[in-house]
Amino acid sequence: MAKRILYLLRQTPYGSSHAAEALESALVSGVFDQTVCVLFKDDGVWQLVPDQDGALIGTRTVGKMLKALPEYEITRLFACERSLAERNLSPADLVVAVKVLAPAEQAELLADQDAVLND
Amino acid sequence: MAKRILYLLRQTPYGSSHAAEALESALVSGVFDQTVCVLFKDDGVWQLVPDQDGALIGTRTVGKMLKALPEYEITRLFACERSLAERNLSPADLVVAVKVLAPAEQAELLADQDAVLND
Amino acid sequence: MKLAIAVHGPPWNSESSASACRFIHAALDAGHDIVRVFFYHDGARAGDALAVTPQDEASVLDRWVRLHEEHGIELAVCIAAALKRGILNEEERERYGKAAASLHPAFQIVGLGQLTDAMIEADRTITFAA
Amino acid sequence: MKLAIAVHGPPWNSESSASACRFIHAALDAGHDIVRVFFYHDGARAGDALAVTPQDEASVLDRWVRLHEEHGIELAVCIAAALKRGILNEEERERYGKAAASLHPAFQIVGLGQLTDAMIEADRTITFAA
Amino acid sequence: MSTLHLVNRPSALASCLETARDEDTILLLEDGVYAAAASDVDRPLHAIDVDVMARGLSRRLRENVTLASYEDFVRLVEDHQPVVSWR
Amino acid sequence: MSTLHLVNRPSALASCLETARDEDTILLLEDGVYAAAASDVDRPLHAIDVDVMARGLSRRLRENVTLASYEDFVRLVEDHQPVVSWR
Repeated sequence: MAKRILYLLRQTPYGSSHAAEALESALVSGVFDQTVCVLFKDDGVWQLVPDQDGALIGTRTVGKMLKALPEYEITRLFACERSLAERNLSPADLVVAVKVLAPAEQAELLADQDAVLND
Repeated sequence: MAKRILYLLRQTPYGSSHAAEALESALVSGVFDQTVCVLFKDDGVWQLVPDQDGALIGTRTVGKMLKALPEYEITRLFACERSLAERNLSPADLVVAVKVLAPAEQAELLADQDAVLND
Repeated sequence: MKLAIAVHGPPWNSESSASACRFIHAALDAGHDIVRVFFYHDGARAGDALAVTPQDEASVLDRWVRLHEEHGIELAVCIAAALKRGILNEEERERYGKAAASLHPAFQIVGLGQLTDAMIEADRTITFAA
Repeated sequence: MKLAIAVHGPPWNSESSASACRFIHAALDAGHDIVRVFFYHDGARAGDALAVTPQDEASVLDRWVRLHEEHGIELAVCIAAALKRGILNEEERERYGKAAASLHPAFQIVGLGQLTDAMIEADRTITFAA
Repeated sequence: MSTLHLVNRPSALASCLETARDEDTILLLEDGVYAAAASDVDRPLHAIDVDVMARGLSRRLRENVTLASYEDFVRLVEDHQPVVSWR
Repeated sequence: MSTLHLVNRPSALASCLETARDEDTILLLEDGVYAAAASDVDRPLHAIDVDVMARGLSRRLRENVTLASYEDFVRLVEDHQPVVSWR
């Protein structure tokens, strides 16, 4: 029976390698046919900004990695309403489609999981 | 002619090794007879709390290291008024005597330095 | 309970390794089983045999090694995180033509799937963040 | 101007090494001199010869080595910060009875006084924080 | 079962509080215990004893904070699912 | 000479702003550039160009932000003393 695993991504994409490494773990969990979803919250929503280009600073482009999620059957992507608003990010203008959740809805989403991993 | 060097300490004492390692650098600068002063600001003021005991978590006691500063002729110790107040820390109840500075005074202190190092 | 443990912080510059050790001892005392300890991100550095612990500090490496030797706890370091951070076993040393290997024998280098696998098998997954 | 550079962040998990390299290139182009690059805290890991850079990422180690070889830039790693993080030259390897040395030859292990010394000699000190 | 939230930095507490249901439990560990001495939070908080004592915070804890040993930590893990880490 | 403040994380900007005199200069680099797209600060800020572009923030900068190359960074160091890093 597939486990419900949520990746809680709260780190900026380029300040450290945590964001990219957590995404790799999410992709692997997808390959293992688990019920995987991702919640972008706080600085993690910066990962969703379009037009990223990691090559300019010698690293991978995290935005591109996000586009691989659907190929690994990871289609349940969520973003924190408050975090997006604070950063003037509009849900319509992100690299991948996300369902915007208010914090209370996020609490219920977390409670449904068997395991939660963070970056 | 001795250089004016200020150590700007803003990190908690036990979350990482940065606080202890920056203090070691300050002590060495004192040995080199430079005009050294230290400004504790933001989470760095937690280094000034009495009754610390690093052994309980397998590390050095940063509070004790601070007591060594005067022995290395580092006696100009400052702390940020706002940072202390935010954390309910009273200047009278700290491991070492510090001169409390408002942010504007801190700006002048910084401007007087030849070099500023941080933890 | 079967517990999966993830360690994300490096041994000298965060407390996640030390906290994870304390938790594991308490969990074993309470009769629980550890499926695997998975070291990811900077946590991979926990397996560094070359680190020298200052005398006035407790060696986290020793604690991990004792947990492995006395309780058979599996200490799994993620290969992607390890290579980037200079944590190599003999096999990877050869593959990348490096001068030396740095992994302590109590640890093993594994693929990322071992984390997911541990989460599948365990009743709880606890992450000691960086 | 004579510049003293301090690098506090590790090469793979923060940008301080990459930023410091960019700054040094621009400073050399503008005719300035680098007194010394001092690697402290996790910055000490910049001297790790064992780190394997993923193909889709630029190797910061190569950039440091080129700066040293082409411009004679002194790459000084603080001994206290290095030992704790598994960065050893042959001498320290022997002293602590470790199986291997990990320091890249373009780097040298020095005492903390070399940072103060660099600050004394330089007109400016710039820290690339963790 | 309710969720167990682990917080290991004071700066992570706000985001955790925003996402913790009333029936969830919050445990402060490592640097997270500084939040037990600084922020005025109107819900109960647990804080790891050795982390509090090592930092000299024993006499500085807010009333809504109760000390927890690692044995307590294990029991909390038994009674909650999932365990979420905030940093 | 006025002080040059380097900020490499958005969370460090507030403390830097509190301590920067009007004549000082603030340069955002690495993750610090996120503050150039999020916070509304009423003083001029400089932000390193490659860090802004790598993060896809070129069209999101506040009006009071000017892009700086590493050559500009070196010139700022020539004209300021000391250089203070905030993280």
